[in-house]
Amino acid sequence: MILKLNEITKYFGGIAAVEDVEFEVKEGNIVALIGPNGAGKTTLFNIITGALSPNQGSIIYKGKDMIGNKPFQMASAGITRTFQNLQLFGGMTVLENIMAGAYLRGKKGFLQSFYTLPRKCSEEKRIRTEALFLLEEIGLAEMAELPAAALPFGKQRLLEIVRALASEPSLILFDEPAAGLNIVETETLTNYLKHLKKRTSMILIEHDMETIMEAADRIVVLDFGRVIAQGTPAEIQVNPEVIKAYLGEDEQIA
Amino acid sequence: MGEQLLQLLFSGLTVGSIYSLMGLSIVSLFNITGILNLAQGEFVVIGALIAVSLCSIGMPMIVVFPVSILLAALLGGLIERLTINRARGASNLNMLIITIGISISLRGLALLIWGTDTYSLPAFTKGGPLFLGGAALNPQSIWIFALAVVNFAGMYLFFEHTYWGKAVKASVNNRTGARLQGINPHTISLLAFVTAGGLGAAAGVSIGPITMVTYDMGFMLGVKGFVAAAIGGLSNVSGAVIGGLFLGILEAFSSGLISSSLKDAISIIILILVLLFRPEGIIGAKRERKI
Amino acid sequence: MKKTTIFGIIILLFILIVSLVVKSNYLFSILIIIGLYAIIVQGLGILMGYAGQVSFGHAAFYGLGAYTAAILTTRYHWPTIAALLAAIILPGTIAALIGRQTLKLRELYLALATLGFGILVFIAFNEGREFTGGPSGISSIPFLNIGSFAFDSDRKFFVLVWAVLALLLLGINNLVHSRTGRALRAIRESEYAAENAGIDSASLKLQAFIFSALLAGLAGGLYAFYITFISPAAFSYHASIEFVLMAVVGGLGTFWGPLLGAAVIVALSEILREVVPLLIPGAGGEYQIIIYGIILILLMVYKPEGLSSLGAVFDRSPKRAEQNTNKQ
Amino acid sequence: MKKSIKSWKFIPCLVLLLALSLIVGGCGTNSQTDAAGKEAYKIGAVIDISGNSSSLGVPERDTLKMMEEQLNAKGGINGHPVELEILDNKSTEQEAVTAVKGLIDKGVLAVIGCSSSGPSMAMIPTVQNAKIPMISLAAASSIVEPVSERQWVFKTPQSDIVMVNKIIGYLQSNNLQKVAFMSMNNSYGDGGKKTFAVAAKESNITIVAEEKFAADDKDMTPQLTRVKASGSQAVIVWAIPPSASILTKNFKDMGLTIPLIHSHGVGNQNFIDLAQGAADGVILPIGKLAVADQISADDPQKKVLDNYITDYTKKYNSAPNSFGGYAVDAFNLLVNAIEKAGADRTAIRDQLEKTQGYTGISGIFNMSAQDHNGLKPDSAVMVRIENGKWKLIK
Repeated sequence: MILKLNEITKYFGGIAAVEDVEFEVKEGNIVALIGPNGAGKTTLFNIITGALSPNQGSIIYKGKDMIGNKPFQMASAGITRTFQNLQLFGGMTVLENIMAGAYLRGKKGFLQSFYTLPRKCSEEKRIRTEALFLLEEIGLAEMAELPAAALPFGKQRLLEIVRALASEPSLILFDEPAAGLNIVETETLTNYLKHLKKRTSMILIEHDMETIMEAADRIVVLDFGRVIAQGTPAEIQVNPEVIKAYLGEDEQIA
Repeated sequence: MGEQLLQLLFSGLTVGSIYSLMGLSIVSLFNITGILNLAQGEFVVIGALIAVSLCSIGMPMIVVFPVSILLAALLGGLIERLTINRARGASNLNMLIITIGISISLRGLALLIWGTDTYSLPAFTKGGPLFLGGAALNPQSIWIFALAVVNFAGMYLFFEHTYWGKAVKASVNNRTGARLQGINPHTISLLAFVTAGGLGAAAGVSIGPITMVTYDMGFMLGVKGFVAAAIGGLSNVSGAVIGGLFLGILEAFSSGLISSSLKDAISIIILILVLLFRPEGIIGAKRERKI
Repeated sequence: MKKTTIFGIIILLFILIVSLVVKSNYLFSILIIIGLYAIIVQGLGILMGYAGQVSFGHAAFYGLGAYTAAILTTRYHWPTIAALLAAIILPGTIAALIGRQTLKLRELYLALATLGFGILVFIAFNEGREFTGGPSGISSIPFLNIGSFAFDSDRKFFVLVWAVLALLLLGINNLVHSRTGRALRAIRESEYAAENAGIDSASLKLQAFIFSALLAGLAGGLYAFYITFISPAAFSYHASIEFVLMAVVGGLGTFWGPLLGAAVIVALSEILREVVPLLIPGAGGEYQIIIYGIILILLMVYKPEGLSSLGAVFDRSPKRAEQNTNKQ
Repeated sequence: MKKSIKSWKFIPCLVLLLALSLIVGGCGTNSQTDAAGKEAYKIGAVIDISGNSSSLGVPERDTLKMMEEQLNAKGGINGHPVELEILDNKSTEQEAVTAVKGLIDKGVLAVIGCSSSGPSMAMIPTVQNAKIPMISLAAASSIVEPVSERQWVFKTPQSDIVMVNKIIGYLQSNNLQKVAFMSMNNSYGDGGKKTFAVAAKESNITIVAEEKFAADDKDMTPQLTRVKASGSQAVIVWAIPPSASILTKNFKDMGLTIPLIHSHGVGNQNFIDLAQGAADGVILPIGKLAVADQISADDPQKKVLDNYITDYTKKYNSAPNSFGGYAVDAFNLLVNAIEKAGADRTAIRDQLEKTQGYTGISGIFNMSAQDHNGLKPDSAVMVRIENGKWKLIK
């Protein structure tokens, strides 16, 4: 088990955005977090990555309680994320985005950076090679020198995913990675996520049911900040409460 | 001792009203356009210098006052069209630098037309100082204070109690939304600068009799105005007035009771403390910062 | 051949040729001033262009450097080179002390706070009579010397300042393209995303702030050893604003921006001084100021990304400025 | 790394720097000769035309231009026309240094300037090194002292001590022993304060209150409130307008009745106009220029003063002030020295040092190897302002 949430609760102005949320992520698993808009999914992501601190509860990651850590400390512990509204480093090149994402893979500080020629630096070479490898894997290698902002939207989504991967985290939080992608792109993404299971555990917020059913090992359903169900895709698919609360009467799972 | 304190209070209120006037203009422009105008002090100077010229050709003060306001307002509008309007969508920093450019150019213009001499303006009402409780009070101080109050009341009513005022304030954060409400941000920006020019001149003409007018005094006035505005919370009209008065009184009392050489240091330290610990201003309610 | 090598050769050639060919002390002094300002603006450029933090108080660090060098040599008779070292370290230390709190502020609030800091230090220069000589300043500062070699002519000082500048350019080029440089740019682009990549943005911003203060202190120390007289007037907030202008005019986040900005602003005022009277007979400083202001406005209106973008027609990272303004 | 440095980008940069060097370098080479073929004598001036001290610099520039025209109309120096180049230092030290280096490159024989103390001090190392005579128009005595380190530097305004002694004399003759001293927080006020403190101690005058204000302060009531409470018998103020005028108005408004003594910094009509009547009763030491109409006809300076006033008023339509007077003296001292020495900087310096009995606007100059100012206390007079006019205190 890599991550365990206990009784996570967060209030905004007296209203609970998430309440008593508990679930676990097993190593190498993809856990999908689903629920209607405003169910508290992104808030939960913000809590897990340290951007928000919960009013109560604990985040046990690799056996340690992580409450009170800032996002960069969470990242160095091995938890990274992507964003629903893309947060690429738009003015930097695609390659630089990945290399910046691999920040934790290097050690050189401010002063050392100042007096070392980057091309004489083995660390720099290694990070560059690794970054190029990651880009190649997802088919962005020939765009390495383009500014990230110049990529088409779908590629930007991919780039952000690769950037999160570059630090070699043990847990990645994906916030609606398939939003805005076309059918072909979504399929590529789904396959890629499955492929990533060898390297890392994942939590996935997604509305695209096809992706979820295909990729997720477990599903956690949130509604009004509470976990109303969790289980395997097959279990969730037939859970009456979920169908009632989330999927609605008229929507069918394909 | 009581007389001395009263005297310091009068001095503080006089200077404080001047700072409030500066702070008010800065805050109103900031509220409307989101631009921190570093050239506001120059508007004041140009307005006052126009009045100096008008007075010198024999116009009575009652005519000089509105005419200078009108001319300075026109200048404000012209500047907006020539600079700010052409730089739509520039970043905050770039806008700030454009206003620095405006301030430099206006200072040069003032130097060119009026030279380096210091001028004074006639007081609105004749007669010597009033003595209240043994402390002297210059009648012009009362005028300045009154102008600050009128300005404040006008802005407060506009921003807080009219539909347009609220809409305009909201349009800073949301340009599209503003357009939907039928507000054209470019027109608003023009009007804001016209107002800033006019307010500047009004301030200039009324403070002139006390502060005198030199082509290069604008920047310092502007800086004091910022400090006043920042102490008051930067986007808050009542904050600017209170910030200005607070700053003026603080300066008067610290130079009158502690040391005249530490006066500026004390007010800057207060500024920094406010920025660090109460960025919403000394009176503002705690809330999330947007900027 | 690697670009860095070419760059090194070009700049060395430039220093060599200028120092051999130029005879005019005036030209040297202009180049020295450009060099000193470029050193400050390099640091400010890292802070503003990469870490995305504005400072309207860098004249304070510049002044602290100058006063440290002046006081240690004239009052305590330190060797000049040791005093120069202290002139770098002291502003850096002060930046470290005030930085963490100050850098929590954003944009306009940060601008006001740094402006306030600058004014405070300026007041200290004026009031610390015992040490600083008050408004009358400190005179008879010795020339910088290393052993028996003194930098006592404009030519020697030019070589020194530009050699320092060249090393800095090289170092900053390293920095910008290193792990740290990428992290700094990442913070500017999206602080939140940078944090999620494990970048400690508060600490890096602080380091950039300290770095820029070190460079301003270095320039200040060199200035004191060059002019050999200092008074508070040179370190007022006007100077701070001028430095920000140089950084922005040159182009933020670009390699040549700081040098270009410093050169253009200094050269502009010198050229206007020579040219304006030719265009408008009898014209004095008045026109210079107006023209200077207008050029500044035009530049910001039509070239908001700075002058170095003029040379970057073929640059493969276009739309940088657009990106920045579109970000929320 | 392959696109880290775009070395071609250095080219515009380099071009710009070289263009700059050509522009500024090129300006230094032209040298005019007049019809008679005698080469022009070049003199440089670095003046605070814009910036903080512009109110000093502008009348100085105007005066220098007028002097140059007059001299050349009379045929120059020994038939050589004089070419005076005036540069603006924007009241900054750094610009003063670059400007003076530019002038030296252009081969000037001597330099006049600057208007204020800071920029003057900043120029000193450069002129000392280049061995160029310099005549400063700023008052601080540290500009010419110690002379051993300032062989090439002279100045025309009276040193603070001249004025301070006048004031001390006035205080003593009126039996005023407890005084308050107020000064502007800049090098002018600072210089006055230091000099007065020393002189007052020697004359057993106690300073019971010491107050400062910034040049751009808008209200000095708080400082005056402290002065009022201090029980001083007179107030001495070391400042220039507009702050000096504001202070005077505040003083009057507060109903203070003790003598108000200003420095020569307010020695122009502007001060009186700005104070709008409040200046009446103010006492100050001043050069004779302001009261030229009142000094006796047999005063040796009378004619010089009258001439300058007439010429300046005719050309610029306003009365000259003492700052312009400093420029007159600097220009004339230099012309006299060049007349004797020719185009030789060392000889010019020697001649300047030997100046004896030159009757100028600020007084009669007698320089020596120990004194590069050369003015005695009799170069100033005490005046009282009455009905908006200077009135000589006999």
